Amino acid sequence: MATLTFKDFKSDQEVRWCPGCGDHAVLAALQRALPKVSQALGYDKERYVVVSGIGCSSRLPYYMDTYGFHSIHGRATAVSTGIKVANPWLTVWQACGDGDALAIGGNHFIHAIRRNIDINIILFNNQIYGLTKGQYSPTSKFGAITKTSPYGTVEHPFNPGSLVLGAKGTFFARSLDVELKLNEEIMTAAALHDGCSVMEMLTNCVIFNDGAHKTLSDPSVKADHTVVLRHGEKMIFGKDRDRGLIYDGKKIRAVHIGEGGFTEEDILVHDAHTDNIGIHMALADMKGPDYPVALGVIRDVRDITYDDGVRDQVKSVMAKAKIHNVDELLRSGSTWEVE
Amino acid sequence: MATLTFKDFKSDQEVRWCPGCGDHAVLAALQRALPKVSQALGYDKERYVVVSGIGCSSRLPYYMDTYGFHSIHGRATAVSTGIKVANPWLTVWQACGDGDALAIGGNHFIHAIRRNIDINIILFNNQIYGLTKGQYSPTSKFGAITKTSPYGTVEHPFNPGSLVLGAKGTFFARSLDVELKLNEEIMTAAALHDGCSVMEMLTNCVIFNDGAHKTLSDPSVKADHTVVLRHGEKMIFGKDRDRGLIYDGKKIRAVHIGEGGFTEEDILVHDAHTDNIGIHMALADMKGPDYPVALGVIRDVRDITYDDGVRDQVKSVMAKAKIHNVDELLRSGSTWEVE
Amino acid sequence: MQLTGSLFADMSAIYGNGLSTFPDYPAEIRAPHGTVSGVSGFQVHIGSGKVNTPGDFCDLLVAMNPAALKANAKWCKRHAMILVDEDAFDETGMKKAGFLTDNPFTELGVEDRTLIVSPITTLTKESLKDSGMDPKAILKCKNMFTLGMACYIYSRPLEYIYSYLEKKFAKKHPEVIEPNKKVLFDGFNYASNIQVIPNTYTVVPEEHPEKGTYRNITGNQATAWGLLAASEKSGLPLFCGSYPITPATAILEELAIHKSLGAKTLQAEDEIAGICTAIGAAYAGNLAVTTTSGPGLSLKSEAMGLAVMAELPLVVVDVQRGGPSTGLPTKTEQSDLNQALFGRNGECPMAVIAAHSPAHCFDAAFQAAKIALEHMTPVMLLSEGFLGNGSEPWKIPSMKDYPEIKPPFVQGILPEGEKFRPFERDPETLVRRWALPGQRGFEHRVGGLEKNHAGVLSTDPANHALMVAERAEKVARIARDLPVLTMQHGPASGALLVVGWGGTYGHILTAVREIGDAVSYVHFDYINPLPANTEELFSRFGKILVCELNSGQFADYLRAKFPGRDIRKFNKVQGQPFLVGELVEAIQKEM
Amino acid sequence: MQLTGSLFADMSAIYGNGLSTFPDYPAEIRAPHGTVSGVSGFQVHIGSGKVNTPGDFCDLLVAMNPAALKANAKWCKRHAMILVDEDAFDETGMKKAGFLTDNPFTELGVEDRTLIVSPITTLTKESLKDSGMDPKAILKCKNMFTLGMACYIYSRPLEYIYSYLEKKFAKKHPEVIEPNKKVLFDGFNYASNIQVIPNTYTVVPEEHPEKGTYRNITGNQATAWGLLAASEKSGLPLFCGSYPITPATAILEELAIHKSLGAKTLQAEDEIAGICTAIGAAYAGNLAVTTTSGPGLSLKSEAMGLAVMAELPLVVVDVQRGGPSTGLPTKTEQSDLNQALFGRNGECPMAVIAAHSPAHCFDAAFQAAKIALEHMTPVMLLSEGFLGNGSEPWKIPSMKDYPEIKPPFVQGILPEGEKFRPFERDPETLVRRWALPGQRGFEHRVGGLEKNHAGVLSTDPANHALMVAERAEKVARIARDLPVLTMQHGPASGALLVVGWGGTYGHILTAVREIGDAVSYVHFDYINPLPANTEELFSRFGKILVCELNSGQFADYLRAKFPGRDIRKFNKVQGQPFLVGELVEAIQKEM
Ligand SMILES: Cc1ncc(C[n+]2csc(CCOP(=O)(O)OP(=O)(O)O)c2C)c(N)n1
Ligand SMILES: Cc1ncc(C[n+]2csc(CCOP(=O)(O)OP(=O)(O)O)c2C)c(N)n1
Ligand code: SF4
Ligand code: SF4
Ligand SMILES: [Mg+2]
Ligand SMILES: [Mg+2]
Repeated sequence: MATLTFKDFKSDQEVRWCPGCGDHAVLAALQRALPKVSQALGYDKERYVVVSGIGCSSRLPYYMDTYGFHSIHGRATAVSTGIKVANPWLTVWQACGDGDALAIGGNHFIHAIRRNIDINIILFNNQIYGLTKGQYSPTSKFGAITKTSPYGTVEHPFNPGSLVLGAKGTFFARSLDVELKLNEEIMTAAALHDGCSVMEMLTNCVIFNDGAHKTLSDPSVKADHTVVLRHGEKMIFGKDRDRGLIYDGKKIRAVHIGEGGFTEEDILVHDAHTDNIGIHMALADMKGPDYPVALGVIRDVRDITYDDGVRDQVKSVMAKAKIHNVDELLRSGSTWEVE
Repeated sequence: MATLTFKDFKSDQEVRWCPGCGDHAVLAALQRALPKVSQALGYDKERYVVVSGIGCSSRLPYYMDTYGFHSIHGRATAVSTGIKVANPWLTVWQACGDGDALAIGGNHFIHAIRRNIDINIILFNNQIYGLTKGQYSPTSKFGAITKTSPYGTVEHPFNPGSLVLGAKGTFFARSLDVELKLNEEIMTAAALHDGCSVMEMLTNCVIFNDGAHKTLSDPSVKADHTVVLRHGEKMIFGKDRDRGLIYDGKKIRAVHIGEGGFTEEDILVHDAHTDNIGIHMALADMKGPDYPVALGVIRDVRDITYDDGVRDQVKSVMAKAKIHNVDELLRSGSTWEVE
Repeated sequence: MQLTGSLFADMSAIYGNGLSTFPDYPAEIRAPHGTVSGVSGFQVHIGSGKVNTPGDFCDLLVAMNPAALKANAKWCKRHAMILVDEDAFDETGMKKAGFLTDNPFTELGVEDRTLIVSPITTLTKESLKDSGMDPKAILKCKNMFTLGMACYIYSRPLEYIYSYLEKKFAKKHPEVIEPNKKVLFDGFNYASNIQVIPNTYTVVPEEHPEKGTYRNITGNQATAWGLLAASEKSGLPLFCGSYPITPATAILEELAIHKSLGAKTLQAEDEIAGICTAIGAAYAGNLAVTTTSGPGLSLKSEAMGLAVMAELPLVVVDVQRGGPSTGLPTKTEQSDLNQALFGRNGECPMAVIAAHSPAHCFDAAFQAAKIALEHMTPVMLLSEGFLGNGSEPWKIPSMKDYPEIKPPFVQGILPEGEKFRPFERDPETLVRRWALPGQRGFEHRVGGLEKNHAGVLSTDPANHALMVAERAEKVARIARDLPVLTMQHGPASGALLVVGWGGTYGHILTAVREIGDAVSYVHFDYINPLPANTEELFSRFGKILVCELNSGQFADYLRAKFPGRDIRKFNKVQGQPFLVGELVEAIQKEM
Repeated sequence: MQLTGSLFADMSAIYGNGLSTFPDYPAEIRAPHGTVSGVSGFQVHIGSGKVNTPGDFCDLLVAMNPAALKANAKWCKRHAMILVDEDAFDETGMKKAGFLTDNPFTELGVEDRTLIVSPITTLTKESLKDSGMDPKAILKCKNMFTLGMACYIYSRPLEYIYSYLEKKFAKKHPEVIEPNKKVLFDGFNYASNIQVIPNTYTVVPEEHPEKGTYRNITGNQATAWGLLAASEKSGLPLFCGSYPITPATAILEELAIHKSLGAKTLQAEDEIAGICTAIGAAYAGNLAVTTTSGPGLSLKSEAMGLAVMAELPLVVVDVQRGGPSTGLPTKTEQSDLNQALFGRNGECPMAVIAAHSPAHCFDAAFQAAKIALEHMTPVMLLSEGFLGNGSEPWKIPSMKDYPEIKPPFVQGILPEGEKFRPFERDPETLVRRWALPGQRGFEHRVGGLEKNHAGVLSTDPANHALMVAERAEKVARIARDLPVLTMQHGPASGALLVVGWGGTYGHILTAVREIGDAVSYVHFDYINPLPANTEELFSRFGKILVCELNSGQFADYLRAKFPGRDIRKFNKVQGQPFLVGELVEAIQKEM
């Protein structure tokens, strides 16, 4: 196996996202993560298939020098599923927008998660429909003023993390476009996870929803508004790393270390591998002003994957079967002779 | 307003479910609950619209002497949404199967929940496709042997409760077909809830999945396998009402009262109205052998409803508007005269 | 009744009769017993030679209750026998079926048929009273008693059923074998004992011209098996992504059984996921299939467009049922043809082929897969509820007589620095080459946006025009690989040509044979493209009468293709197959 | 450019010119600046009288960079002027656009046109150097400078633009008003100062025959407004359930603004939810609408069948774009006609009507709603990207001149004990009556399964045949309410009749006028049912030539309807409107 570099994953197609669009950074992180993944797992480049739906973010396959499928709006997850079940040896990455995955594609999304099919889904969440020029999406904030909501939306957004967990997700991570290093880390973890990995990337659409994630990305305040979770590490955050998350009997709470009698001892240690879905749900659900938003790998648990299940069942049935080819099939059951 | 009785809700159509099908009992509970709801809320019969998709359970509208829409497979929730938004004065009830609501209709289901549209969804969960004669559904148990899974399924089922909560549901209740009284209670609570109410009814398909919920419905064991939750009451269960649920720091646990130092004092009191989604998630997720399955109204919280939001926005825009009719509209903006 | 009917059919087939069956059942799982709408029927037509239809009218009607009698009495021939269970004709039964008088036979105008009114329930109970079975189980044996009577009437030996019962119950319920045999035997004897049965039939098996091994097969089973055969012949694993829907579900169910042949089935969350997983599987190199019926086909419209655009091989099976919308799910129709041909946005040509009998579903499915894989295109296979659920005896073919399937895989490796051009075409067939993910150096992207031959996005007007034309021409050139039309009946030219397609084959054939050589008949298995000699063949006739189970969709399609031809229509949209009689009449009207 | 173009258009309209515009933009939001595929264009055609097309070839091409020049040079007339920003023609710019030589004009073969090569960027910077604006903002004013130049060339006073700028920026950015005025003025003056501009045009406004108040309107806006008008005239609130999709989104966006007229818009989770919420809203008594483009229409197929079966009023708007599949989202085409007519399972007739110009979308939408509500049927309104995005001046009508819309509501109350029969029909129109939930005593159920007149489920063959026939006939009888076809051009009989439908109207009209009276032309706004006199009108001509932007779908439809007529095709599938020139040529070939 040749050693791959990020250049190997760059296609010859011009990148057509707007200058300043957050998608550029996510693409870069992916092109940097895949060589590492390849190294770790012994994958050649031709084993990668990048699938997408329709949307700005779904243009990603053109920019990756891999096998790619730019399918139709909302259906990437179903296409990915078919590819993976048809040939589990392939490693499938998927790019999709918040509209693509959670509006029109919502059903395939939750079912792929439920089945725990081993694909890696990057959800570009810019909280807007980019490609169609600025309508609200299922993640747009309540009251968002957009082209189709000139007086503000009157509907609650999904929290993709909650939805993933509600659908029995085995892997969920969250990050921001600008967090290049964290994103590489998350993508690598997703690749190593056997099952359906969902990576929510909060991206900035400079044209139609500029600054949607500003409080989380602005270097001057982001440390107070986000907590980066890593398995086995304490949930500490804040510019001065003096804040943390504790469990106060029934709920998670954000506290200042050293205040109100809380010491570093009390701060929770992140367990991404626990079965306890209640705590992952609570972490995924956190938002300001009372809580920091959780970034990093929030949940990463093992379970049987669908593609393995299908493959193993075919194998085991084949091993026991009495019918080995179509001629035998045609002659099985009741037949009679005409002489 | 005339006082309505259950007979008023019975149509003249022959009920065509198989003898012994659990759907009969759910229908009966609904026909008993609606007169009470009508009494409580002052609804006349003509305000009810019963909507369904396709499936055995979706035949329900024919058996109700109300306005009814037997739509297409999976789309009941979207049709209900349209009805409620078009005329919020109507009260919309919806019947759908586990396949109808969670397979083909999964997307509309989670979006209606997210939007918190004020409709009442009865989810008939027999963990099988009845009408098409016995294929597995998204709630069939892992390994279920059905017509399309002769060697057992290899996919995890949804827990409808978790999915509802993951989609930001404001009302979720669970019960069994045979629990007539509890079902009336739940349906009444759902009617009183302003927002999207999901009632999961575990029903028995005598033909294709007989006994799927036996451990929960069999009078000899059900008290040990289920806990009926009621807001403000302790979570006690068991044939001798000697078991209960406690919080052991991070998780819910089922204990015997009087054993291991646990007294009735320690038993949790159910709070259906708390915002804390973590605990509702944990309760909805409970299953044997370690836990009883939770029945009753698990979550019932208030939030803005979509239909109110739409109506109020239209009203407020109208109040402020400068354009009051189409003639004015046509003449708004830049125009010029030809003389 | 369904089981009893198919047992009788199987037995007749083994005995050497030609036969055709047609189960007709209500939409409810257990429709309310005893009501007319709840009647479940099973039609068996046997004959000495090949039988092409399940028959219009019957010689023997078995009605287990008044509702069954009411629903079916009109199908009895003048000299038919009607066999009923007297015990079921009590007050409740008569009322449920909506009879207004006491005498159902007079009320229905069939009092002059040969009526055999036997207390079948009582007799069955009597027969089994010492069997130790519980009363409910005993009641279920009524049908077996009746089958025994039918065996007597048609002079059928009971041995086949005996051995069937032994095989079926040997493992799980050996205790019921003897009682069932007994009740069957008692029914047979009872029929021979009572003097009311005037005549017994003997349908003597013809000397079959074709020797070989035979079996009964339903259309859905044959479809599944034909696809498995194509999987074997192409060396590509079968992938079927589907969502259950009547009357197509049995194909998915049948494939799910045959994991031993490497078939993977994915029961998707909906029809869109069904086809999209199949498209993914096609991209990854499997023989990809999705199966459905009308409403499901509607949902697949958009994704079929994707398959057309990505030029991937895919078989879409539509087992048509009564429409529109949910329509009449358990009834048969040919009304999805327009949708198959035109139901997609944009200029979106797909190959369309149709099966003409239950057993022919095997070859049609094989052909569909072969065309898809060799021409890199989605192919629609139209079946019908009538075919899918119906059955006929089939001489089992040998796989060595079937052709290999050779997809246009890329060969070798690309020269250094050269890029794979995924939409470059074979100059003869206009087919693109197929590179599977996992092959080094052939990385490329496909998708739903218009592209040029290099696979690069393009909105260039000339490129679009070219690609639209090439996609259409690629499908048109499939005709070069297809058999030409041959006459099914009658002279090669003349005043009137009858045209059919799909599952009406048997009925039309029977009808034109009845009429004789004054009329000719040709049947289309290939709808798009049409066989190469269609125009020439049409030109040899004065008038063309297209008979189909819709409002004239194929006729309109032909009119558009062959303007100037005198193309007429005979249509039926009742959720039911043609009757031979009505066809004869319609054809004669045009003569 | 889009803004500059529409400003110029508005100004010309107010000045009294006839005009037609056509924005043509790439699929990317901010396509890579400077590349040929990233060019965004805006075509404006002005004339003294009514202008019917945005024009094939141009008199003035404004190219702000080399790529824009490369993409559009071929559209320049022999004596055209080409205005370019010299500053953009540096090495980088030339390379990005893929020029191989130094001289773009020679390379493109347009060196003989009138070339105006001005350092627009530099001049703009210069003009605004004291404005206090930041450099980025200054650069954006380039277009305004160019507009100033264009105003000089076409002898346009600047006042209109001044007042536009004042209105637009008064509240939010009053500080930019003056700089913009300045740069516009400087551009105008610069053009008048340089001696290279040989001639200025004056397109004198014609004496408009029709007095009145005019406005510019795009097709999508007109569609939205036509629906609002129907809402007002029927007294039913408008409900629009849609999912965004290019080029239809603007209709949803426009309706969302007009909540003040009681319009409710629901941006659904997908197209299926869009139509299904609309069907629910229709059942509840709103004027229900769903808007989409090709791929979205595919997804709505199944639910359209439900609306047909439930016989509910519904308007489905399809703003067609280039297909198949995702195709060419920002380009125009007429290739969804087949899908509109046939893209549903079963026998599933829907009324189909088509708009023929941007302003006509208003009347077409109004008509669509009126037919839906009065005939209790879903109606498909076909628009096109070319119409939806294009604009034209429109004499503003008065709502009092529009007819009332009267849905067939049930009247009064039912006699005690009587049940409402939802599918009983008016004997004349075959339309069923409409009872809205909330009305006491009219409780009934609708749905997708076949029912009888009483609304009770039925699989009875005769009932199904009857209902299929009645649903078809109900739609056919809409023709009784429709205007008959009238000649757009030419004698009422003759050798050649040109036929068009939809957005090709302006181009075909211009072409036949160019040819003269030797050819006749008729245009179809109503596709299903066809106007009552279609057959008779066709019979007066020897040949019929159908011109359309697809592979011949309307022609095939007509061939099926009128067998024996000599119906020919002229087609273009390039994602672009016809050129008048190519139409003239094609028509003359048939003469
Ligand atoms: C069936 C269908 N419906 C609608 C569209 C139009 N469409 C394309 S992308 C898109 C949404 C884009 O938003 P998102 O998925 O969030 O991606 P982003 O552009 O923001 O990255 C829509 C509505 C389409 N192409 N196909
Ligand atoms: C578009 C479409 N796809 C598939 C079907 C076939 N179908 C009807 S009901 C059903 C599932 C029934 O299961 P469920 O929703 O659980 O209802 P149940 O019968 O168990 O009450 C299916 C697959 C259909 N009618 N329409
Ligand atoms: S429109 Fe928004 S999401 Fe799309 S490319 Fe531009 S910045 Fe990115
Ligand atoms: S098949 Fe099952 S779900 Fe359907 S009616 Fe019968 S018992 Fe009920
Ligand atoms: Mg987005
Ligand atoms: Mg079910």
